[in-house]
Amino acid sequence: MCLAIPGKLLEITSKLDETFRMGKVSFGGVKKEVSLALVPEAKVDDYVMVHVGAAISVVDEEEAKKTFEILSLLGELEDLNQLPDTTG
Amino acid sequence: MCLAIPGKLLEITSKLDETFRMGKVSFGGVKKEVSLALVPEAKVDDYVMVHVGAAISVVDEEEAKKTFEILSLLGELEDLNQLPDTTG
Amino acid sequence: MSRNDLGFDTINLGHGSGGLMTRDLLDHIIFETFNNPYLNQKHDGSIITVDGELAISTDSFVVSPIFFKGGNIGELAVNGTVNDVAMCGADPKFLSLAFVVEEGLPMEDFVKIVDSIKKAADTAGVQIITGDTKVVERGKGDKIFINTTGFGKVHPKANISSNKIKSGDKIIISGPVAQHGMAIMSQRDGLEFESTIESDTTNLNFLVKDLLDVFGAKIHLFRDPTRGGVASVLSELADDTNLGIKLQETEIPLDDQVAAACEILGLDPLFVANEGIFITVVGAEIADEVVKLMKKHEKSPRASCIGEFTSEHPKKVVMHSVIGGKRMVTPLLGEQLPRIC
Amino acid sequence: MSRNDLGFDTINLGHGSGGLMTRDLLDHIIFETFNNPYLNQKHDGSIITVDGELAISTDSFVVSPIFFKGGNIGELAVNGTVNDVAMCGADPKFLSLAFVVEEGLPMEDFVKIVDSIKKAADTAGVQIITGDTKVVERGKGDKIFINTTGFGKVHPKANISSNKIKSGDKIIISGPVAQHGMAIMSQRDGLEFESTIESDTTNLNFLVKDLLDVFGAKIHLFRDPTRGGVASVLSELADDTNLGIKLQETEIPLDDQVAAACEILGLDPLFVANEGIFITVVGAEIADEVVKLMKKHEKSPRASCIGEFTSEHPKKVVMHSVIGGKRMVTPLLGEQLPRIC
Amino acid sequence: MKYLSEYRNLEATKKYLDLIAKTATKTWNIMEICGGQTHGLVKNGIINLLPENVRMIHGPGCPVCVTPLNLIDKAIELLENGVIVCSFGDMVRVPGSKKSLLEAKANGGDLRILYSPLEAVNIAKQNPDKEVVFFAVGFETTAPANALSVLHAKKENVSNYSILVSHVLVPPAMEGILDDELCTIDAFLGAGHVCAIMGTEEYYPLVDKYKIPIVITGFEPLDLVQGIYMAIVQLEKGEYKLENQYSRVVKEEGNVAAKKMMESVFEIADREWRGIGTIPESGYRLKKEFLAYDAETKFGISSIATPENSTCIAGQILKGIKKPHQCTQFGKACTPANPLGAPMVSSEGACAAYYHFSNNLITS
Amino acid sequence: MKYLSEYRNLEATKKYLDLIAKTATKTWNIMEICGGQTHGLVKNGIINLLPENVRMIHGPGCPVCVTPLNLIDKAIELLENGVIVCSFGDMVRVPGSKKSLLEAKANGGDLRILYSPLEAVNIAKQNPDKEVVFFAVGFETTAPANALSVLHAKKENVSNYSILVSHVLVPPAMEGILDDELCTIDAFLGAGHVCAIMGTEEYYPLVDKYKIPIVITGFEPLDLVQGIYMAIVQLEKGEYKLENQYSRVVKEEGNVAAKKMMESVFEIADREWRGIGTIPESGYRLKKEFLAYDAETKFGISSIATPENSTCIAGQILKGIKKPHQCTQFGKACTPANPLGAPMVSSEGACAAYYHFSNNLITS
Ligand code: SF4
Ligand code: SF4
Ligand SMILES: [Mg+2]
Ligand SMILES: [Mg+2]
Ligand SMILES: [Mg+2]
Ligand SMILES: [Mg+2]
Ligand SMILES: [Mg+2]
Ligand SMILES: [Mg+2]
Ligand SMILES: [Mg+2]
Ligand SMILES: [Mg+2]
Ligand SMILES: [Mg+2]
Ligand SMILES: [Mg+2]
Repeated sequence: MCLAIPGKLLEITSKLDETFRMGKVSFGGVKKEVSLALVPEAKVDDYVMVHVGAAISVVDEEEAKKTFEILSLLGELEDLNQLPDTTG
Repeated sequence: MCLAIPGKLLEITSKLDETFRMGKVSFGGVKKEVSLALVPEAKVDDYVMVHVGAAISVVDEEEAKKTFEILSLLGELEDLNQLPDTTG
Repeated sequence: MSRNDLGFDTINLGHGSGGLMTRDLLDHIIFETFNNPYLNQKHDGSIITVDGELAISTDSFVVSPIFFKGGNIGELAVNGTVNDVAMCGADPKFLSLAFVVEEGLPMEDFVKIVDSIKKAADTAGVQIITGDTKVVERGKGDKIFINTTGFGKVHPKANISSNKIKSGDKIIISGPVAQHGMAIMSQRDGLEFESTIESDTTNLNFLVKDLLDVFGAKIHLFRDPTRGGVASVLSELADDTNLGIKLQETEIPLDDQVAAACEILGLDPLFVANEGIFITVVGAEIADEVVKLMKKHEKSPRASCIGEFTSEHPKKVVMHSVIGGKRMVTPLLGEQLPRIC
Repeated sequence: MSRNDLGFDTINLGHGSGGLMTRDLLDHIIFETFNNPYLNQKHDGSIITVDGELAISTDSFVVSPIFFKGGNIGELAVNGTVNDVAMCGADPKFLSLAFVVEEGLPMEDFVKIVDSIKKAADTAGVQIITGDTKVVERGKGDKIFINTTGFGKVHPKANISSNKIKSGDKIIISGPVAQHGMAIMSQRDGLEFESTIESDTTNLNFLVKDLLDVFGAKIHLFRDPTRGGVASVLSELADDTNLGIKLQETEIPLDDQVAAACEILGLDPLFVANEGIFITVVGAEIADEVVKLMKKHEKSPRASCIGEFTSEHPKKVVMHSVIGGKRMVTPLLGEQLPRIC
Repeated sequence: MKYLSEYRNLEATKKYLDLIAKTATKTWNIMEICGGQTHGLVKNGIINLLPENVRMIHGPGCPVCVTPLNLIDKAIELLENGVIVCSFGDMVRVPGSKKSLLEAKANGGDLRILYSPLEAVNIAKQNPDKEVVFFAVGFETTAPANALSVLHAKKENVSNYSILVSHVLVPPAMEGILDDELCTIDAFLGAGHVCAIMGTEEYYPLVDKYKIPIVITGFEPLDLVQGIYMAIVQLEKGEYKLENQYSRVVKEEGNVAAKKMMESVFEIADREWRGIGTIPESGYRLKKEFLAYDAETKFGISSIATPENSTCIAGQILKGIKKPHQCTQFGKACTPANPLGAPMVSSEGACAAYYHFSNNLITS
Repeated sequence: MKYLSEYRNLEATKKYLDLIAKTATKTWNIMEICGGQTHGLVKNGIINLLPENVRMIHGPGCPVCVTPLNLIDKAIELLENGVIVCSFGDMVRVPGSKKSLLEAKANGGDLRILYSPLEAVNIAKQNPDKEVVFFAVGFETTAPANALSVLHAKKENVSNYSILVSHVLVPPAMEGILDDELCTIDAFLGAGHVCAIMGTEEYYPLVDKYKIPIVITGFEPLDLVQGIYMAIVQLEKGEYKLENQYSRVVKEEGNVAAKKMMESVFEIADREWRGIGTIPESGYRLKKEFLAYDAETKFGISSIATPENSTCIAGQILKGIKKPHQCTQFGKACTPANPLGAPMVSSEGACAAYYHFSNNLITS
């Protein structure tokens, strides 16, 4: 449940200590300051899922392709090869 | 100095003790609650001079006539005998 | 759903959102009350058919308290603009109506105000033809503000302009001054007093029409001395005409209780706001007849000629006092504040 | 005394008193800025000459913040009413202008807003002909509220009415949705975000005139989806016409950043307020031409036919989604609130 | 937007819908747990693109819907006593027993609608002479951010900040639903963002105990149809496994840092679910060490009790036993403008989602 | 209204004016002490009804005018620090060194304009979490009511109430004026309402020391012309006596109860008069026992100092040495809308009274 949206981590904006990091995340150009306290592994250029002002997960690029790979495997994606959007 | 207006004391509205009396005063029909703390002698039907919410003096009816009496004495008031207004 | 049963005791932000709650409020309160073919278009605006000169006037009403002795902000908003249109020598027929409501206004109060608007509009013979309702957050408004903009055809005989005023013209006032302002003041925190003073808010358009019917272009000006009072309006006129004004203090109608309340608070009644009276400037030759007609009219039994224009002291308003002295009358400076010390 | 040197850094109650301070403010800021023969009458109202059908619309503007990305409350107040008059199929020419100012507003901000009003009015070809300025106590307003009431002659070829809408009529939108609302939202306490989103506030009257010149009565309706957004306006139309509406989600123009901001806050762009766009309903036979003309016009390069009226599901708006599904579009209920959980 | 737009692709979605239609031979009832998934299904019109025999049942995963009435009354009580109450937007329109937070605001309460609980701590810092309470609703997804706000306040010595906790947990609710004898659910779409925090671990016991397929699923149309397809493949094969459709976001171990933070602040407790009743060990409360940040303790309001509307069948809706349009009040006495029960409030609530988006109504 | 309207009688006033004209054979400069009298003279146009050789000089008796600039700055300082400042209406427009109370209010200060100091105590009771300060200006007339407010607060244990005291006394000011070598004043109209409190006693020493007639006078036109007449009769006879024109209100002993109350709260102190400077023993301050009610002590603001505008000749105006129109700033840089000095602020201030009412300007 709960709305979480993927955005690209542009920069680490403050780092009080290892826990309380903040970062600027771009959602298709719209930028918000979010807490990185829950994603210590997140680094600049990662895509993070943001929920109520906190990043809760780093998006795994490899895994992201699987939805489309399954269709390919099933022979359903012949006309969709260029699908995954990389425009950010 | 300081604006003070004569009004008729209609009733004593509260009397916490001998000092902190309040009364309702009518100024030509406009009524205000005023402190009577400074005029312990004031009684209902008296005219009091009210300044910033407190009666500061009881108007002396006899003395009030003197302004006109002087004119009479000086022979200046022949046509003014009915002057003093008693309409309240 | 009835007009008093929208499911909410108070107005909240949703009623101004432009969505379903707004529509409910409009359908069940506004449209139901004012029900007329113009408003029923329910469009972004209304269309009226006109031919000739149209007078237009706008005012926002921000009075506090919204319910006061002798009226409420709703009827004030109708009468104020009806009168401003009338002051142009016109016959007000249409009003636009725009609310800015502070969330938390009891629905009951809103309905009461809407009903007053309807009644005042009917009395003045005007129709509400288009409107708007906005809701602002608590603490960002003051219960309710109302803007009305009024329209009416200029009376065919009217020729109203301060340019027409000349030395010798008489100044007539339609009724006692300072009533509305002192009615409001009587309920003002820290200054309140008991009295029978009531706001004189009323529509003056029929009286204006009657005067124009009879006297036409010999009436040079109408002006309602609302905010700033009689003093401010006359100062402006002296300034604009480059003429002087002589006033006779004894001729200025003033209710006894209003006078007394002004004494208590140290206010000059000439600076106090009015609602239900106007000043008219007329050629000297018709002044007596104008006063006579007005005294017979229900809206102006205490009409009085209070002074005249003069070339003697251009741009100055001079009051001839009760005891025969003279003083300058200046416009109100800032807000009218009680003088106590 | 120059317009920036009235001796006060901020507006205070005296500026609304109706006295000298009010007159100073009007003379040195309002009259000096808008300087035109109507306003210069300095009377309670203005007189215009009209012949025929006149469209009238009123709106109060209460936007916060008063200066926002892409505009301010002043130009909004002009464009909003200019557009509402245009939506009636009319050519807006005159505006009344009424301020309710909260004391403490920096004089500089007031002047800035007045200047924006002037600029927006000039751009739209309208004149400010009468006005009003009230000042309310601190905490009884929100910096400044502006009411404008607009007037204009109905276009000779216009025949705008929801009665004319029939099944098959096409719905065309003049530009991308939700820009204004999201520009405001981006500055809202607790919800703010960084973006290049700007309010799209602009005057649409010349575009409307061009459309009427070419297509006349084949244009059945104009409506600007301001508060309540596209969803509310279309729901009302479905309700009023007793027809259904089919919408194509893929055809609804939407800026990428606006879309992203809506995703973050969980808002539906169809519910978000717009300012600089309108919806027009036209006969199917001219829809392509209308879109073509609009795409060439500077105000509507992203015009798009987003749907049509249908007899299939009366009173219901049905969205055909990106992935080929269908859903009902209902009007906004109360205030548009971010959905997070 | 990357990772959003490609999952809204018409062609790919259609392929999965075709696969579903080809694969599903029997009638299958699939419950999506999460209100966000419900929203995605109805907003995109997916429900009516599914074959007749594949039926989606809306689960209890809308925090707005399951937050008990008494907590709303408590928040209103605080608001009316001068406390600055901060809340997510969707909570503020929910009617309490007498009024909603939005109506209490209209009457003068200082209510702030926020995007993030962290913002509430800032408001507390800026208003040192006021008490500030964050209305901390939500499932496992939201709990870490709310925990973070408490840790933040503690770190910065913000003593006028507290939270009104109404955190609930998904697995106990799923168990409750499955334990109901009227339960007809064949498979679950697991709640993607809950699992982003909690990982997959807790779901294996459920799969095993109830022999039911669970597919952890995302929120975009393509996620949803893929998740449904994966569930149907299992069902048709007679399998019951935990699968992870949303692997780009959900890792097996979940978010270790978030869990640690959450567990340092909260402990498991019994919780009342609106429309369902109290479920043992189904939520969080603040640990003893953090009771200074517990609004109920701080303001002594834990005793406020409020009965639910008796005609509302929200409990059966939330358990998937009935559909909203089977409620006699639906669309009549109960509408989004005047909701009788919680599922009519949020657009993710099952009743409101049906009311707003369903084309069941289009032809009615 | 009884005791008002009869003293506004045209015929009687004319008689006294005739008597004055007949009686005055030389040029006499008469100072009315009180701003209320100034107001009455100009409002009724009396000044220009007097013969050429009877000249009224406006005294320092306008509390708004003599309250030093630094006290206004202090009141503004309080307002800007969240204190509820209560004041009479006429004080709020007086410009301090940077702004007026009214402008400070426009910037967010909680300023209340009251009719009575007693109301301020009620405001303090209603706002227990705020500090409430009454700006206690005025002469002997107003001091008892202000004292009463303090006694009231004490009796009712209202600890968040205090007063910013700026009380000045008339006799020391009269002495100051008479001591100035440029002084041309031949007689005084004594301030009626001050004497209603203080009685006549304090004026005998002045009469004797300076051999100057003093006629305690009221405020209505008839009072004023009678007072002037009485002064002229003395002057023409070469007498100097204390007379009481206003005997309907002023008793010889004054108001004993008021004096007692005032003396229990206040004690005599040196005071700065705006435009004049510090006059020894010319005002009141709170007694030690009441320092808890002293705003300057309570808020530590006694050190705020503010210089006056150097081009303003208010001192000479207040002493009657110059008339307002003899000031180079009058009506030019200095107007009621933009006053440079205090006498231009209140309509009772000598400069403002001239600006507003005088028909000196009518023909200019
Ligand atoms: S429709 Fe309303 S009453 Fe019925 S279950 Fe849903 S919320 Fe409850
Ligand atoms: S006119 Fe102004 S500057 Fe001159 S003395 Fe009077 S107050 Fe001072
Ligand atoms: Mg007007
Ligand atoms: Mg009435
Ligand atoms: Mg008006
Ligand atoms: Mg509108
Ligand atoms: Mg007017
Ligand atoms: Mg409009
Ligand atoms: Mg712009
Ligand atoms: Mg509009
Ligand atoms: Mg006006
Ligand atoms: Mg519109």
